[in-house]
Amino acid sequence: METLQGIVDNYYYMVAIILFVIGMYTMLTHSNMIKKVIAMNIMDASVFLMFVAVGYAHGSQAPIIRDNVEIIYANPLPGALILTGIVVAVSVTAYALSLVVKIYRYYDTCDYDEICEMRSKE
Amino acid sequence: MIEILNILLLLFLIVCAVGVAYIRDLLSAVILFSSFGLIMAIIWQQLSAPDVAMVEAALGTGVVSLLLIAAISKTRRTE
Amino acid sequence: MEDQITRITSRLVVPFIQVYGIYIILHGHLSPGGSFSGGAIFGASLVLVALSFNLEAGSKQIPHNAASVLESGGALGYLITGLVAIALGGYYLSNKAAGFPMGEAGSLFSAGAIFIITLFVGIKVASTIATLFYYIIEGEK
Amino acid sequence: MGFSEHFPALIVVVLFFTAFISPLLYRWARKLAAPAVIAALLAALAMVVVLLIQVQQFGIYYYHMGGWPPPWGIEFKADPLRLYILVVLISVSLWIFIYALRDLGHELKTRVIGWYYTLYSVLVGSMAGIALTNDLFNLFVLMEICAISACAIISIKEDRECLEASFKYLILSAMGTGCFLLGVVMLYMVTGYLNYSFLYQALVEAFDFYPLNIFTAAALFIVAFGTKAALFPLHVWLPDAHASAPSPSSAMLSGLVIKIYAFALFLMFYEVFPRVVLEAVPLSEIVLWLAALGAMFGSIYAMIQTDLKKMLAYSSIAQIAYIFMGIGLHHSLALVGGFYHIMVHAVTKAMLFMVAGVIIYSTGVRRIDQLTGIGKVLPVTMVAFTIGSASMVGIPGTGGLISKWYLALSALEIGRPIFVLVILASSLLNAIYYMPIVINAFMHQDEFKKEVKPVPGIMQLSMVVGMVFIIIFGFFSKPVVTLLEQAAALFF
Amino acid sequence: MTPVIMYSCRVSDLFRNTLSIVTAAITFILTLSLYGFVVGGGEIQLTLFEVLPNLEISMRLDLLSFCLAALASFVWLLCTIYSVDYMAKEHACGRYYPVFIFTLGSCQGIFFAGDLFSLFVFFELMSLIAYILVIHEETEEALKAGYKYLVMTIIGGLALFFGMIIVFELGGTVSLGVGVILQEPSMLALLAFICFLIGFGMKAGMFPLHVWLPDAHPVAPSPASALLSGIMLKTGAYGLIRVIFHVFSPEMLQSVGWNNILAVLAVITILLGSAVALTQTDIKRRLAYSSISQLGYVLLGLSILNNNAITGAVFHIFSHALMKSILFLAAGAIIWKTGLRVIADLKGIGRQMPVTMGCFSVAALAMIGIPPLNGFLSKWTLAMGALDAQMPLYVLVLLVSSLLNALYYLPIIIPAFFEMPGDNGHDHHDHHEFEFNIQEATPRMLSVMIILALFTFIFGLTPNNIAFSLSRVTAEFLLLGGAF
Repeated sequence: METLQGIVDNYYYMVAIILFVIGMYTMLTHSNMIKKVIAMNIMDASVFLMFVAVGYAHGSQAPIIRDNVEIIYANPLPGALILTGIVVAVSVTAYALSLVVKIYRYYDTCDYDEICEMRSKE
Repeated sequence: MIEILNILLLLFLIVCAVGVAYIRDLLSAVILFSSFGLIMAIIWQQLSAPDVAMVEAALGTGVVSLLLIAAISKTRRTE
Repeated sequence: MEDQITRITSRLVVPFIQVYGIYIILHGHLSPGGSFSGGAIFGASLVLVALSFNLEAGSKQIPHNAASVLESGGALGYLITGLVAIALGGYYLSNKAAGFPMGEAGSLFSAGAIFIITLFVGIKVASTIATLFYYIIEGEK
Repeated sequence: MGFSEHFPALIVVVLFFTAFISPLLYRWARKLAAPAVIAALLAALAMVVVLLIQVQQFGIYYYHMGGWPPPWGIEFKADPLRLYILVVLISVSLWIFIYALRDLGHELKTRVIGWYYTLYSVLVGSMAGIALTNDLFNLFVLMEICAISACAIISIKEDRECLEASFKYLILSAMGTGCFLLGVVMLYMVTGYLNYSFLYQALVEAFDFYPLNIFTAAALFIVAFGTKAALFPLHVWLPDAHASAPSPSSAMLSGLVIKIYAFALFLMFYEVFPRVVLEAVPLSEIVLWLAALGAMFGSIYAMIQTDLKKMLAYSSIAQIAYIFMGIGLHHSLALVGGFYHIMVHAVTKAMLFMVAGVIIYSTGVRRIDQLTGIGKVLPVTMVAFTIGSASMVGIPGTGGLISKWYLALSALEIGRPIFVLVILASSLLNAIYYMPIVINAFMHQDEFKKEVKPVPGIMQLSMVVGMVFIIIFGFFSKPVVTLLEQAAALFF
Repeated sequence: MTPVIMYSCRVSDLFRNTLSIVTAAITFILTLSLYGFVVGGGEIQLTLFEVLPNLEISMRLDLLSFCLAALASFVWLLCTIYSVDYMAKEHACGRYYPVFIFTLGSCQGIFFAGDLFSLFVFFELMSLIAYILVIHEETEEALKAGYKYLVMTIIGGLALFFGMIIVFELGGTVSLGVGVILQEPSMLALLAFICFLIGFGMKAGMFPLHVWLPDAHPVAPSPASALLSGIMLKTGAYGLIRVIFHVFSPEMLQSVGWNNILAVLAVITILLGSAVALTQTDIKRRLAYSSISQLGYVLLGLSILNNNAITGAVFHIFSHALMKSILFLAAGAIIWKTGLRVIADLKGIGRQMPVTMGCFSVAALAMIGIPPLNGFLSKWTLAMGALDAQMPLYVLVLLVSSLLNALYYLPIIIPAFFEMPGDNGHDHHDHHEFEFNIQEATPRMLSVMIILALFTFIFGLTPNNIAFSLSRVTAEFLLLGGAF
């Protein structure tokens, strides 16, 4: 019962972990490269979700300076970090996609297994 | 009330992620993924991280989907 | 993609998107947003032009050479701003301590070096996104 | 300390600066681009040396980015061990770069060479950052930069193998960084810090309340860094990536990049996780056994390769395992051995890849069985190969012996002679696959059949430098070892 | 210091022949010049530099080092002289001579090593350099043998390394001659002992590790085989002596009975080497197997660990070096002149090459242990040692082995002198060649063999000759724990 309560209390974390697992599973098992790239993004997003959830205090507000200084702010640090993280993830994605396009030009396929087969035949 | 919304959004996230994993049409997968990103942005807004939400909406959803679509247009649409 | 409606719409919308992007870049330290999102929006507007007209028009709007120069320039500007802070006697990238002029909290020019830095990063992000898009769509570079 | 107080940041900044300026230079003043990179590397090296001297005088030094104190700001830390890594990193990359100047023109299209300079400087800069940083998130960002630039210097060659290999590398390293970031979040969740020093203290308390989180984080770190540094079962990306890349890139990747991740794992184990955590679960044991397996299997795989560069790549897996062993043995002598091996292997493997590069440049041969009699036409190259392989095997008089000596000594010190056996068996296997190449190159009746292009002077010079250093490491290791012993003493 | 100079004598250029002879001669003279000093009981410990803390390259000079270094440089000098003619036919002399001298340098380095680490370094250096000598001919066969040799060498080197690390770990130092390093028997110490046994035993051709030897020795050029058999095998024995007396102590070894391991292996080595030698048809292979069995004597002497036995062992190092050098050089001369390697073809060759075969017979007789020759003296002393240790079984082993020696040497000598070539008429071409083309080897080669043969006589005839007394003193010196 306690475990269940723990799960309910931390549902953000649980969802993040589930997403992480889905992302990783897709990334490692699917042979299509574009699928792999999308899955990579899902995986990253799930970690970011978890990170932001860590910084969130119940009922807190966005950390923007207003006249009223009494309110609880959410921890701004994870937000700032996630920003960087997203940018990094996007750049990795962009690079991966450019690789995919180039690979397609050489092999005429986006499927990793097919490429491996072609290479082993050589 | 807001809790329930959050939980619904989270469930929707999971559905999107699973959908991405199982759909064989890549373009649909990309669209699902961008809706995944948008929901994520809403969740972050809910978690009082508006600037993250904004970046996610612009970069994570907009640019990544754009690039993905561009890549798909250059390659093959189905898996 | 040679469609009249999209052309006219994008011709109408693009300036607003660009202004909005610049706004977000400049107000990054006051309201949610900042150089990354603003730069992405700006870059997206360029991509939109390219998509709705054709690639040549897009290339005219932001030539490849200029894009790559801007990319390097944006990053360099960021690094140099950081170095200026050292020259002024602070730590690397330090802001107030290095004596950058700070304005009223809440006004546009209130953040010293942050302002300059976001500007540079915005340029960098916008040009990078455009370059990446061309890179993937054109293939040959 | 004056101006030099900014050096930790400047080391990284100067490299990134060069990175972004070199495409511009390449566009407008092509002749200046390469000298600019060399100058930046030299400047960075000078700064590291100055810092090292100062750190030895005044003790460990922290640098706060933007003047923000930790735990909020990014903190760079300058301690002897990190600076030692930096010295190795920057000097070896300078050396490889000088070699690359000639080799690149042969392997790459002229158009992309400017970008190669950029990527090269970014790679070195991010590695320097990984070594210096004292902040987990900063580490994450730098790791991603490092991963992208490392992939890019493989894929810049634009042939099929390179592209495919770098995609594999990219996906696996994305998985690695994903795991790493998840681990970071776990730690942040229970402590609220990202700074190593703060984490170290906070984890002692947090360990009582959230042991599970911390274990998970540690396990994720092992997976993450294990993937990036090619720890045995996670090494699948390495052979393709290292073998297909242009030779200077292979030298860089095998020589330095994987070491940096091993070093990062070391920092996790010694600066982030307190001893109570490591003693509660046998994490070091896991690393140790994986390393032992890697040392054996890497060598065994290397034996069955027919491609020279592939063989060298598999040999890297075996050699990196020694470094992991140095981390996992958890003893000061083992650290000395492991870190000495970082230096020795960086130089040796870089030189061996240079040799492979020269052979490909000059004759176009990649297959091991076609190298028969090559020693007579490329004497300097093959002598370099001989010395390099001697160091891999651990023949006395080369650097390889010293690191093995320390590793074996510490394995005995903690009463586990089995690892000495592993080291020795792995050395034997090394001998079995390196020696035949040397023998066939020099001592075979058959003449070398292929046409041979003359080797440029600068390439030969680089190889000679490598040889000299390997011998120096073998005989005059005392200053380095003393430095390492001091540095290792900080952790025990 | 002398050893340093020796070590640095590595030269190769146009005058290489002269130069290498001169170098070898200088080495020999310099070594001899230390004689007075050493006999006076002097010892020198000299640290060149520290490689690691407590781990240095150092030099040490004492009686044992002197004996072996003098022997080595002497044989080397003669072999170099011999090579000048022998190698005239061969290719790649530019490689051969420097390597030859370099091997001498590292060999001297082994004998003068002041601690286990430098011993190990020089040992590895010598083994690896000698590899080039082994495969000098570059034939397929040579390469194969060389590969085997190399792998075994590396295994041995790693075992030594392991042993050394254990010693360093347990004792904190690897210096030789500072007294006994390992006092207490323990599991690890046993492991170290076995490792040293493997490492040095491999070099000395001890029984289970001898497999490389019969392949490697025959394929090398003859002067090189002479050195491989004559001197380099001895470095293994030398290493074992050092380990037994300086790292462990004889008392300790005897008390826990580890020396029995060595003894058993030595006995097997002796018998097996002799027995297998019988079955060989190639002359150099037969000699190589004979080397294995002879080294067994030395190891046996070491395992008995009393005064007479050690004296015998050390003296056998001397005598075997001389005898085996002669044998290989003579065999080399025959091959050089005739190209014949198979023993059955050598009938009647004693008539064409009387001096060569004369020397060969002297050495072979010495091997068998015919009384006036030095082989007898060493065997006699060994037997005395065995009897002192109440081990008549070993005497039996020695006798059996001598018998076997006789069985495989006499069939070479007797037909060579007393049968006509081609008696069984199996090849007329041979006959032809024998009649017209065979002459005596060149004077230089002959003189070398004669000098060695003379020494064999001298050492055998005068029981109180210099080598024997040196061995005697050395044995006492060692048993006293390295201090007078």
